[in-house]
Amino acid sequence: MATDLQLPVFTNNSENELAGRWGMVIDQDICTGCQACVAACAMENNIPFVGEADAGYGRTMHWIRIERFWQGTFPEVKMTPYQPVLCQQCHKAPCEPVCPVFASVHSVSEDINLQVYNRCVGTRYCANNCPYQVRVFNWRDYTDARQRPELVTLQNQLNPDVTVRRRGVMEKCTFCIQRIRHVEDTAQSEGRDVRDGEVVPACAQACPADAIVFGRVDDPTSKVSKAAITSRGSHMLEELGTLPRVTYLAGGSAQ
Amino acid sequence: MSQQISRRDFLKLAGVGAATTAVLTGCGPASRYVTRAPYIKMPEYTYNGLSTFYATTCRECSAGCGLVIRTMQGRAIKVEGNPDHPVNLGKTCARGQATLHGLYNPDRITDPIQRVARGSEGGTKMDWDAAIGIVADALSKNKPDEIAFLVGMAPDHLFDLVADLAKTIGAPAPVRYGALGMFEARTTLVKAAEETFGQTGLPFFDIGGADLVISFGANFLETWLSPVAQTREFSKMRRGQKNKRGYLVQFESRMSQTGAKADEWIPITPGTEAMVALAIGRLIVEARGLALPPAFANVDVNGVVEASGVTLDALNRVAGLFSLYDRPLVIPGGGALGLSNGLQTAEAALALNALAGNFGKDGGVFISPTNPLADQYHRPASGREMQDFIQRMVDGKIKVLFVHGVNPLFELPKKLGFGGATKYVPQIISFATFPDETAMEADYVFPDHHGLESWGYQKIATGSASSVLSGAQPVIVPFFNTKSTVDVLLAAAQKAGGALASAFPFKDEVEFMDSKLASLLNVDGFFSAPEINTFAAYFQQYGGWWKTTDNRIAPSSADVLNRSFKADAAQFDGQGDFFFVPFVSPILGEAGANKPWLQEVPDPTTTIMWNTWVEINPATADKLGIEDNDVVRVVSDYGEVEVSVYKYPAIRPDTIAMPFGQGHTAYGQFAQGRGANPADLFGPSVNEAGDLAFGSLKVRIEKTNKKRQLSRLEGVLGVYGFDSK
Amino acid sequence: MSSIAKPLALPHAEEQEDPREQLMHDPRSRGEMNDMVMESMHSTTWKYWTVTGILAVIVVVCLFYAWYYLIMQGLGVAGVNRPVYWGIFLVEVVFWIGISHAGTFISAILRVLKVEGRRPFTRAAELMTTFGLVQAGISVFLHMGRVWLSYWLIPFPNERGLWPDFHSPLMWDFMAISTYLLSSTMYLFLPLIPDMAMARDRSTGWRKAAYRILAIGFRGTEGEWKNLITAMNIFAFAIIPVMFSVHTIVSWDFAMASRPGWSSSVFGPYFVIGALHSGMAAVAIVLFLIRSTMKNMKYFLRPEHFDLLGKLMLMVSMAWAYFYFNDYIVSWYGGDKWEKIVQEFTEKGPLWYLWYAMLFFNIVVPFAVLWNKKWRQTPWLLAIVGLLINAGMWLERYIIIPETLTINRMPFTWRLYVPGVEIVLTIGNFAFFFLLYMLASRFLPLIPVWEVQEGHESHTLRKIGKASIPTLSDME
Amino acid sequence: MIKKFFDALNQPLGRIGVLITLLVVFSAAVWGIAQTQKPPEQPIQFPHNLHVGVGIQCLYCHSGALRGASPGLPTETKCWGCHQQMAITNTSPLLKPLVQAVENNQPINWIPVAQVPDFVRFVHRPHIAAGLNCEVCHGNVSQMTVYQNPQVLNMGWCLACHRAKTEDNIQNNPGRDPAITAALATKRTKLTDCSLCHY
Amino acid sequence: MSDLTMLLAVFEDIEPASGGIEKLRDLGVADDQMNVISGIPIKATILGRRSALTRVPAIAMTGAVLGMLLGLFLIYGTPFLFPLNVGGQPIYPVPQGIIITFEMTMLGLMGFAFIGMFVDSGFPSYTPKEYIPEISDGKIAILFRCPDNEQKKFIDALKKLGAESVELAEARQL
Repeated sequence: MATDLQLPVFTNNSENELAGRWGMVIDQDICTGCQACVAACAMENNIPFVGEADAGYGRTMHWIRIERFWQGTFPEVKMTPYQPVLCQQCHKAPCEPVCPVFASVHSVSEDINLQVYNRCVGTRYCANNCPYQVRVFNWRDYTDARQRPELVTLQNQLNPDVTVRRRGVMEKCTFCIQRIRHVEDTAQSEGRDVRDGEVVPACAQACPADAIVFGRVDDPTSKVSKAAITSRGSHMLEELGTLPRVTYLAGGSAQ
Repeated sequence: MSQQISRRDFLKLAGVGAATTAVLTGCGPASRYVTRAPYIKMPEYTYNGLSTFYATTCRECSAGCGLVIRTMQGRAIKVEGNPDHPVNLGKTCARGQATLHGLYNPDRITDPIQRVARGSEGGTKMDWDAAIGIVADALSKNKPDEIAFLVGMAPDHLFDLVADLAKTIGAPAPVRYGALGMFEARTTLVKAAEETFGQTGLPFFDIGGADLVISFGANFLETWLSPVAQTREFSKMRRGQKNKRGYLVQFESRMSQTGAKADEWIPITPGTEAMVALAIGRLIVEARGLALPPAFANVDVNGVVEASGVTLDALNRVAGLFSLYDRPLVIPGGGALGLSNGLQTAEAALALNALAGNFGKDGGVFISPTNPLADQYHRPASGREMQDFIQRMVDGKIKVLFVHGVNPLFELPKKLGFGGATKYVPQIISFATFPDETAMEADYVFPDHHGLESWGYQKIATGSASSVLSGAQPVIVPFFNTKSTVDVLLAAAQKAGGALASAFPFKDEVEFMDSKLASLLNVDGFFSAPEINTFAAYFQQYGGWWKTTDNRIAPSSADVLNRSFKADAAQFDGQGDFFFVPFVSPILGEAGANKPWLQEVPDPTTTIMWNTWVEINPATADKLGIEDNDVVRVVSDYGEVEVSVYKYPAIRPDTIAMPFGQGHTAYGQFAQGRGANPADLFGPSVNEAGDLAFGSLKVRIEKTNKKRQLSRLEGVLGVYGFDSK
Repeated sequence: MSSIAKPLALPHAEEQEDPREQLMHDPRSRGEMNDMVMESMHSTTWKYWTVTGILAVIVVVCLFYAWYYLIMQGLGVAGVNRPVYWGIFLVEVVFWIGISHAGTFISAILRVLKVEGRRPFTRAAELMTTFGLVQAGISVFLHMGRVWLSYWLIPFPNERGLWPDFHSPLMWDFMAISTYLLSSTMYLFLPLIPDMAMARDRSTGWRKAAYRILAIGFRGTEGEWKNLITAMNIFAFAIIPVMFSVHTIVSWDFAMASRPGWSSSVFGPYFVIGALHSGMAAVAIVLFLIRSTMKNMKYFLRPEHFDLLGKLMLMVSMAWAYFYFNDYIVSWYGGDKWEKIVQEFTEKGPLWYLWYAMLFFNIVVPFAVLWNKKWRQTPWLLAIVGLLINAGMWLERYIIIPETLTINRMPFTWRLYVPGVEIVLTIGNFAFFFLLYMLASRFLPLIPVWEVQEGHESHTLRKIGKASIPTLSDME
Repeated sequence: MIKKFFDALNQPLGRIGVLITLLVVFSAAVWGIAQTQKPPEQPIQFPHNLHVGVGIQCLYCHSGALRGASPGLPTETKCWGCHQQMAITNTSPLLKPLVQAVENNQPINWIPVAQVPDFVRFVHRPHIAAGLNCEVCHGNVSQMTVYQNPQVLNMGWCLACHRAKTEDNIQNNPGRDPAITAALATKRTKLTDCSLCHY
Repeated sequence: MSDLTMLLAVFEDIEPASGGIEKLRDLGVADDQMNVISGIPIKATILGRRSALTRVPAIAMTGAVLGMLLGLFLIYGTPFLFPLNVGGQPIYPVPQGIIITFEMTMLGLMGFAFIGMFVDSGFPSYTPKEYIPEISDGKIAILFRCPDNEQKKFIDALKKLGAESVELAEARQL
């Protein structure tokens, strides 16, 4: 019975999975900046609204934001293509190792970047270290109905599959992991693999232009893998070597 | 972790709440104190942890997108698009997503109330029997022609009922109105179609089939007609074609969200769209070396260049695009139509389409499919019709006014005088769900359910190639003590008795709907059923009924080019220095201001949240000595508003722009007292089609020396440089 | 005609220096010194109590109440935002840890190097170390979003099976600062034991009871001295690398982040020098305050000590300038796009004046003043220079943290930081530091009398030729 | 004054006083923690032992466990299905709340006891699919009247099981088959992944 | 052997004290029967005594080793107990290991040096001891044992050498 005392052997084989599992392709050429993803994300993930003053002070809680810049001056002015920026789910995420309590960890099984809300102590180092600035912090008790009576009825809308965060907790896009888990569970109960296109995050689901494609990047036949293989594709701040899982297809007249 | 009293008391004693439990249990409660109040009476089938999905129709605008609402334990959790629905194919816009914040809005009217005095907060709560009695009295005790119905663009089953009701008692037909309809200038489009092809109906622009789209002010990606469908079609146009990338050219004076997506954004003097369109037509014809058709004969290209501010090169380039691309499409719309010469613009654009020969072809112009219930297209009332309506009020010809689904006090320009006219109406009954401005001015408010608590159907005006009747059903039991307006009217009809009672023998709303749906039995659609119960079940299950064929009508292009088109200079009211471009906030729309998450969704072009701004070209602002966030007074001949400045790089220096959607004086805590309403500046002038010429204004700007910070998502330092604050 | 000498100076120009101006050559008996120190501890005026009372009120309101408010409301009441996730709280952390370095530097490095001038003010400097670290610790906790869970940083077996993540620089920081706080407190205590015994022997009442406990039964036997001195020597040598490691690790909190303006390999030594810069300056301020407000201190703290401090400050200031230039020119010349933007922002952005103020306070002021021996020996002047240097160093940390954080690789998010409740809490922090110091000054002998006496024993004047030359004999 | 206090502490009585104070504080803390762990008062003192005793399956009332995350708590309709046929329903005072609920069409506000915190997603289905019986986690309900948690539902407890089930030992892999070892490793990666429960 | 008495000789200065020690040794007091109590540390050689043995360095080194082991456990042991991947970094990192091990070693070293000082000196102890408060005023006291009957001889000899007082040492509450 000596084997009973054998400690389980844990190996870190993430290095072998560079392709990743889940990925996203965002086509900036057809993204119309309509913000449907922003609203859908907020509704799906119980993201609180922060009010005018805080919103204007850089405390919005959006997990996805749409960036745009200007080029030139009138009349030759041009808006750069809308760029939805969300957590890039880096394979080598700079946000992860800096957390002192493992609140920001890598999910080896899904190869995405996790934020474990209840473990977070609020040092905000991860947010500092995120080159994409996609982490948002609960600056106040935005979800506490005792402090915000207007929430009493609004909270009926909360998604029971997603934790409601309170003050002092960092959060970020999860690739709608609750949907991934749900689909995986359904597939498992039906004894089959997850089908391509079965997992749809809220943003991709809402996107009227279908600019967001989501799926398995380790499957070369998936829609997302095919979409990513184009000369228009690039990763944001690729030079940092973070191996992001979101591919942007350039906007404008680039082929 | 339970709801136990002793534990809660203990925590109170401990006095440090969350911290203590965290330490005691060793796990930090991220949310333990968010109480999800139990939904009191759950049907047996909702008691497990599984979600239930209901198909229904979005009511945030009249486009009628199909939704599937995820509910869990009797609460609506998430809005998802209905993938089968021909209008949106499973997609939604931000407003659709936020409809849940309307459903669970803390400011909803919870009970039928009788106002103590118009404009006062609150009122006496009533029970529904008394409320129905009042409606019945109003219907039966007034002379039929003194009863007026003012209803919104959705839902259509209510409109059908009200129309039938009015017909039965002999009252004037109900008036439909919505600010979106006004900004879309639907009447103008319909009129232009009628005049150009001689066919009535709303033109349909097949963006998805085109490979070149030239838009004259049409903000088709934002709020115009059926934005979700058009965005989908745009995406198809841009990237959906093999080996070809669709090209979009936008003529407008202020870069809209649609303009931002354009490959070429060409700033143009407001009011010169018609002549530019005709000039392009002429250049195309000349380039092709054809005989000049009468349509383009009257235009003087050099004059156009001078008036419009568009260079001849640019005109030639755009004209050249017509031969580069196979399926060009020209869309007139939005702000370009809301000018005194709007009808001319629409017609000139249609003439260009005729020149491109795309009528009834893929990527061309159609007439939208007629709706499955096969009655005529109920467009919103034009500005002129609303003026007539208000005149009737002022003349005392209306003794009782029923208002549903529209907020005329906010959505109609102040200058039209609806606010002043209400005092000539002895009885106003509002069916508003939210305490909007009109509901505040009503004598009675008999709140209707929220759209997600209601039955109903919506006839899809445009956006789908096939004819669609979109179905709505309640996804949760009503959250408050509200009652469906259809039910109220039906019950009132019964109570009123007589002809009214016998004309509407329906037990409830569903029975009434079934009577309407009965005409679809055995009609060829994507489903059919021999009897109404099965049909209605499918109807609710799939979220509507639609045909599987292309029901768009090809307009005849026969004589279009042989007609002569005018392109007059637009008339502008006022002596100000600036053209004024009002546009509907793409996020808030006409009625989104009370939804906190919509308030916090940034505007696509300026990234501003929670407020109203005025866009001024930076060069102009510098000349005037105006900085970002300075409050300026925008003054027209008809009114003035105070609003913060946003230095917007993509607007003509002689133009300023303001979004519509905020500036509520009521409408709940999230909307009230926030921002300004550009409609306060509008005058009464209308275009040839009768639509309000809301853009025909010249305004001036006065400094106020006040500052009010605008909340922006963008970091000003990074987007506009270190000098900006 | 050639001269055989340069013109001669005025007579007695060099003789004016009386050796008795030096503490070590102005010995008094141990008993006398003991009485002086005891008297300084015992004398409290109404002014003292007023200041202490005001400080206590400030601490209660600005630190404890404001902290309670911060915890209940969340960090939204502070000025932090995206992208400036770290604000003044961390400025405070770095600042106070910097302050704390002076004590160790003076008592450990100067002890190891046998710099005799250190003797009278090692205690005062060590107290600064401990109290500074207390403030730094408080600031860390202020900074945390969920401070009530901060115990999760402590590695202990728990039912979750989770340990802290030692990959994180914050964890290194936690380990290093705890090590430093513990060891510097012990190092404060060790040389205090004989003085506690001294105080025990000359007090009554509650003081006697307290001193008796703190003196842990020390008599001064050979074995006790041997153990004490051995332990102190071990500490003196061991705490130096710990001290360097602490501030280096603090700098790594920034340097490890792949952020423009932070990711710099010179940050470690640069921060250590910066810490000494502010620490020395703070010692000057504290010594000035002690000397001018407490009884009998003019005997122990003399211009020569300020002179020594002044020299150290000048040296450290030059070293700081060297390291800053090092950091600056590498990013200036290197040409990384983002680094350049950060530099442009600090120099020409909306807060350009902070950068110039920093350079002026940290380099120009000490250079201008501290070259002059007369000025160095003027305590109030040195205190003012110290104050300016501290302001400069505080600004330096402000520029490194909230200002640099404004700039990142996503220009869409660039946003300025406007402090909120941090200002109140900073006031509370400073007040708490001074309150602790005020209380300690009446409870702990601020002068290590036995060390001074030890110095007296080893110093003599030796007549060489015509002059009496101060001479030091190594008795240790 | 302060000295007196210290002196008093040195007396035997003083030391006993200190001891008593510490004891009181400590037991108050223990009592407080115990209060948080007490099972709540249910609207109906539902005797699990009786119902299990007559052979009703857990999944009859908590059927959600088979399909989804939450097993659910039965509504009064389900109770009524059987109870309306029983004479005791109208006579027993214990069943009065049920009768009232049915008559007034009011729900029974059960208070869930076996609950994990909000930040933990626990899904019953895979656990049942993995062949775990209800009593493995919920204890022998046939011995309980009102349900009580047999153990503290904390992370270590969950994790211990997840690890044990995927441990590569003789029980799990009797033939020491490398393929099974690899499968267990993959499964373990998933079962010890933070994202399994926390999102 | 007759009973031994404990005497305390107090000197003003180091010189006479060292003379006193020499005298005592001459009078037959063994080195381990005397102790010098002083207000400042005085090198053993100055007093002509052998240096006291100290175990502090040994204890400190033990602490350093223990600290290092703790550090190694923290950095390499805890991830073994629950391996978690962060940012693609190794589960058992070397550079971080150096930092943690260093800090823990130093903590162990200093902590044990501190504790060792206590242990080796028998601190804290609050029992009465032979002591006079003048010692902290800079006086040097020699505590020694002498045969009961020769007390007088010792007192006189030391007084002659300049002792301020030579008295029976009496244990008193410090």
